[in-house]
Amino acid sequence: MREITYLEAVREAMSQEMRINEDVFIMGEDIGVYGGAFGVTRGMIEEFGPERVRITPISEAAIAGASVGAAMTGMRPIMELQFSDFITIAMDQLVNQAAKNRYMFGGKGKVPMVVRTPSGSGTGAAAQHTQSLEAWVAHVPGLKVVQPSTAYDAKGLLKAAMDDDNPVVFYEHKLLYKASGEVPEEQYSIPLGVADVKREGTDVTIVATAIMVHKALEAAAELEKEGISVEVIDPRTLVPLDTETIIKSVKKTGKCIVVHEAVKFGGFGGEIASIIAESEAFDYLDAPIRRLGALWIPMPYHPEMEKAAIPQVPDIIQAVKDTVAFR
Amino acid sequence: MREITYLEAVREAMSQEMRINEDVFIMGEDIGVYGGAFGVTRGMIEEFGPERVRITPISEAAIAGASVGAAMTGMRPIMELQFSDFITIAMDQLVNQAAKNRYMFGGKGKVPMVVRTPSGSGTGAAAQHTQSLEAWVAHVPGLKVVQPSTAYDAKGLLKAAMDDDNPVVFYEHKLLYKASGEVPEEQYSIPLGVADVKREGTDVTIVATAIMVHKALEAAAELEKEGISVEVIDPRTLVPLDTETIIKSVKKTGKCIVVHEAVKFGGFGGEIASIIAESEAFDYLDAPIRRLGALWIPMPYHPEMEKAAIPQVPDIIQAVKDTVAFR
Amino acid sequence: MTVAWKLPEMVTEEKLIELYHQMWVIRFFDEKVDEFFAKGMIHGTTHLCVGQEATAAGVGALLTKEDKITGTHRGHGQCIAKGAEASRMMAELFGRATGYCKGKGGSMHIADLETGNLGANGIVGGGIPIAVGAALTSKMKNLGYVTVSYFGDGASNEGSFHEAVNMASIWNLPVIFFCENNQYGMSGPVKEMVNIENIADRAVGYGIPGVVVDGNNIFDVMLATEEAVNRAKRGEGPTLIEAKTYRYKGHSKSDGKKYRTREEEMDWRKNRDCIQFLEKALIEKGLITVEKARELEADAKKVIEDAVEFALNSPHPSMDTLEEDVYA
Amino acid sequence: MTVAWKLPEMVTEEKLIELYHQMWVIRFFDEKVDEFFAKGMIHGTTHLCVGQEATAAGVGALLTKEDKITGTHRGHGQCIAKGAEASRMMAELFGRATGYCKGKGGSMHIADLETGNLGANGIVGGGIPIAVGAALTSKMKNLGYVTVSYFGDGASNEGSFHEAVNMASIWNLPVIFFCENNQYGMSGPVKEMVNIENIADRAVGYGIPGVVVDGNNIFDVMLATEEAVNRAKRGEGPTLIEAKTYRYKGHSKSDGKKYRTREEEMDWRKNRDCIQFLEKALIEKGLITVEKARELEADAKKVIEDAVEFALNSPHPSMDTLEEDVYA
Ligand SMILES: Cc1ncc(C[n+]2csc(CCOP(=O)(O)OP(=O)(O)O)c2C)c(N)n1
Ligand SMILES: Cc1ncc(C[n+]2csc(CCOP(=O)(O)OP(=O)(O)O)c2C)c(N)n1
Ligand SMILES: [Mg+2]
Ligand SMILES: [Mg+2]
Repeated sequence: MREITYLEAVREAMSQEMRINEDVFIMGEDIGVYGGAFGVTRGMIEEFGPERVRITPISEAAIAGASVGAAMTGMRPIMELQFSDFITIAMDQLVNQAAKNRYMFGGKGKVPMVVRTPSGSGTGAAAQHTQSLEAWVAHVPGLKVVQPSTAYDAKGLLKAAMDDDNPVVFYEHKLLYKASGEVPEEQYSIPLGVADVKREGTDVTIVATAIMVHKALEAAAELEKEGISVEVIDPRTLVPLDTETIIKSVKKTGKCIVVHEAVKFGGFGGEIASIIAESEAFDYLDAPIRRLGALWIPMPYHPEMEKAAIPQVPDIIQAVKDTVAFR
Repeated sequence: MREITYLEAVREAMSQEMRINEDVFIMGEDIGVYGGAFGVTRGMIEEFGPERVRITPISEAAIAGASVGAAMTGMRPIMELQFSDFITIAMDQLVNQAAKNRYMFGGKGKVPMVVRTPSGSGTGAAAQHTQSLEAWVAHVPGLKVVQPSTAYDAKGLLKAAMDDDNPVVFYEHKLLYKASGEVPEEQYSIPLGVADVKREGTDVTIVATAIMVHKALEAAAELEKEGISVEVIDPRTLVPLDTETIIKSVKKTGKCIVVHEAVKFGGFGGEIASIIAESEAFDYLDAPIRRLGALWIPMPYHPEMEKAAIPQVPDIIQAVKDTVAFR
Repeated sequence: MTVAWKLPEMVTEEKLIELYHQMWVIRFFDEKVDEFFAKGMIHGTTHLCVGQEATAAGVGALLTKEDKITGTHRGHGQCIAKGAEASRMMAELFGRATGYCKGKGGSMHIADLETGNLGANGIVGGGIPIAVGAALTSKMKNLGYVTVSYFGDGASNEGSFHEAVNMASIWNLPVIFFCENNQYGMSGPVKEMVNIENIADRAVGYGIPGVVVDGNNIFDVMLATEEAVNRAKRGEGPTLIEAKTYRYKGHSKSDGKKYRTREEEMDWRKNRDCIQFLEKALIEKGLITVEKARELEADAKKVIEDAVEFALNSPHPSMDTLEEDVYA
Repeated sequence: MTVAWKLPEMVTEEKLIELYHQMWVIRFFDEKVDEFFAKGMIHGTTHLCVGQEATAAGVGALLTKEDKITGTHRGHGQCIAKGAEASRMMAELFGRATGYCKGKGGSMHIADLETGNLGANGIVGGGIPIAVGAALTSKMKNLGYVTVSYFGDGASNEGSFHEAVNMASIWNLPVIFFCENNQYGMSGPVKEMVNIENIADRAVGYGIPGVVVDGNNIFDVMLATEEAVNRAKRGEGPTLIEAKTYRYKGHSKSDGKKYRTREEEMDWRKNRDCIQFLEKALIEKGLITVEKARELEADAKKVIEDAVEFALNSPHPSMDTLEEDVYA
């Protein structure tokens, strides 16, 4: 199969959908000839024109709010939030409006919109441009939350997100944009709420999200050499969360490590770990569930510090070894 | 000792501090003759005048941002955010500015500000006025987060928050405003980061926050009749979190329940439960740690539904019984 | 107050009499709510528009069912004027299954998508960008409808107002930003919360027309709205209308109204009441008699009594529905 | 461009020559950064103000050390003009321990509280409310300083701008909202992102003066700033100044500049360059000779070379400091 990048997969998912569905359009800052801050929409304004690839003022609250209003009245907007850190400005529209509308109105109306937004560190962009704040939105009933880790998943999950009749926050990891993989040319959909076992194993389960999936896989490859068999699960969507697949794996391995790039304290890892520990997997647990996440600091600019702020492959390897060695 | 309400305790803490510290002032919507949406600041403008009890336009981003700027330049602002749900509008200033300033600047400057804000349901104010979003801010390095459950704690913790040189988000629970308790007349400070054992017990630990502390205590009283001894721990501050006290208790009881009013999924309870399970208390755990929190719904208006959306005393009792009966 | 006695094309004299009736319906609705609230029969919170009926009625008169509105927390009048039934609104306030939100939303969230009401809003300024989105749909799909976004004087200080109006302006969207300036944002006097004479002056910053009208004069409201609707439908973009009005009641429950004088309130109540104004105009013009006016008033009262009866006789929602309606 | 040759009281002819030198320092600083960035020696991202030097220098000339600024992502010039040392700035960009942020902040977060620089900002519009707060301190403590908030044309569409300016206006705060309108917000042409001729026109919505100046004419910038500073210090409140200017470079790294024409860029570079403009004025006035101009230019270059040397010779921060500085 042909290989394309994660970035191209995202673009292709949008473009293919826009070709067949007039209601889908995209709006955001600099998504026209500039192609968006990361080039995701490059070429789209040329194909779809400025009405459907709509450059906005620097007004995140209005972009989100206009998406809500457009979605409520029959369009299916995709909004590109230039950096996921700027969700701080769009938060009211996403949380108090998009997420709650339908319920508050007693089940009337729907808000089919996708918020596409790049997150994560590794670019040297410092504290205001590198956050992983998915835990916030994953705590809000009414929203769905997607975090693809591969080009294949990105395309299929974005299709599902665009098809969904609810507001979906779709996190793209900046460092994954250039990662390539096999991606079918035709449209396909990966249902929201279905985790993917990225690698099967028997000794330890690692639940990892976004870029940490790749680090976990690297760690697993290393650990295999030492005879430790690691299963790597990528939830792919935090809301809905495929707890079944995760719990099943932990019941099998009896050991679990949760890894995300977001700050560990208060991060979504706590939810995953707690769900496992609350489940029937509790009885199978041979060691505490360890969580790996970023340190309790804003993201530093210095490249070495930036790396040290978040879990790296050796940290994962160490955590697995500690867990395996437990008791 | 004299009894005053939680609301009066908050007001007294502010007023006493404002009498001795010229740098402290309060700003927010309707905090003047109106006394604030819940009457917390009633009488303060009369005592301190409109310069120091500063009525703002309905501009949450600017209120927060002006607080940041004032704090950076030598004042010690208290901002009253009329409902904690509106933090959605102030989020950028709190998270991307107040919390990160000092670190981004390499340890220069400080942002001594307090965000006082009422949270919680039970007032019939529906989905946009009843949230408990403390998990968001507790995930942000640079912020501190306080959730007092009693009048005594409210006064002492607010004093500590006002004395702190960092941005502190101080959650007041609406339904606790009228709760009274013994409160010393003089100023006193309760250090941030010290949990309080609200009731000692030996069979199960309940870690509960804000209004859930009271429900947990009620449940404990009930359970005592059935011979179950419950220890109730109120962390009082989520950041910093007194993990030591919590872990010590769970090591003693071997069983733990975490209760908060916030939506269970993605809530701060996951952090507490995970920290316990990651700690040396793991070996002492005789049953899975159960978390109780709100359902995965926006808060409904209907009074019965509103009650059913969050944990109530019988839910806590049931959870304790299930936990005690485990295996 | 003077009566121009010029009516928009869309508004016949008959329709005007209906509007008079509607204003009474709105007033009685909110007075009833006030009463039940005081009695503890309605819970939560509520914001009454008593005294402001001419803005909602005047705007509503110019809108068709296809047109949309986004409302405010003080939205009962806006809903009724857009075609909502008082009975289902009242049922909502009583938290009944027959309410517009099946008891899940309450006063601040009444929505009626079928009549183009995209929802009241508990967030000050929250509906303004949403209206821009609704207008965007109209433009992109060529649907020809306009969207009116109601908001208060206080809301005009929210960033959402600024961002939304600018966006609508550069995209020439068919939307009307309708500011109900009732002199106060909760307790904040507009005179102290902005440093300008008129909220409408803000239009300058967006390159759109800004119009000030007497919000208690329904003719003024209608004529300004008509012009804005026509402008929007011609594809010329948004208009900012500011209607000066006054709320008779407190901001919401338990408001001592210390931030204003009793004299000021009485002046508006006695000398500038919007219903009295229209009534006088109708009678002077010979469209109705005093008796007819009383009849219409009585009928409106009856509408609300029926609404109350409907509400009180409606079932509470089943607790089984608690976790429904989160996702589509 | 015409030279008024009127100088603010605070600015002597000597100072003007210093400003000319400073503008070169700013330009060389950013050109050096551009170079190192292209070579991969500086990482992260950076936003250069090449072409816009007169705004920072012109504003900075009117400020004392006690006065404060809040800057933008395009803030190197703003920092230098407020008194920051190029060496410690360069060190910051190289992530060194001697940098203004000890390597933790980088280009977008340079702050120097000692010289009144409350920090550049990576959030568009993020510094505007902060400036209001700093101005509030000045007023409440009677400190007499003014605060300047720099922001871009693009930033003027953020809600934070609106909320902050309104607040400053009603409280009569000593703050200057200084808009560097360089025609684009990233790729968004200001002409398409607002529907008005001048960002300064927005002042009408807040009841404060709005002034448009030629941002490449340092005299204009200084005179407008002087008036605004005086107004602020007299307690008369904020001013909105819009300086029309242009950035020669792309928005940040890897910008194909497809959103504008090469001709437009060349026109600004050739015919409206702010340094050339001042140079010509100084020479015409006989304050410096051409040779002196070259000398000053060369000296500025040297300042930057020294800064680079300082930076490159500076140690990296110890990894032990990683978790420091979160809390005071
Ligand atoms: C974002 C936000 N801030 C504050 C509030 C609390 N609040 C509700 S209504 C109101 C006053 C609104 O004033 P205005 O916009 O003039 O409308 P009015 O109530 O006068 O109709 C306030 C402060 C809110 N609901 N939302
Ligand atoms: C809130 C926010 N939105 C978007 C961005 C991304 N961004 C950085 S600079 C910029 C353009 C800013 O334009 P303007 O205010 O005119 O300043 P200029 O870059 O032209 O100096 C954008 C969109 C950001 N940093 N913050
Ligand atoms: Mg008002
Ligand atoms: Mg610009």
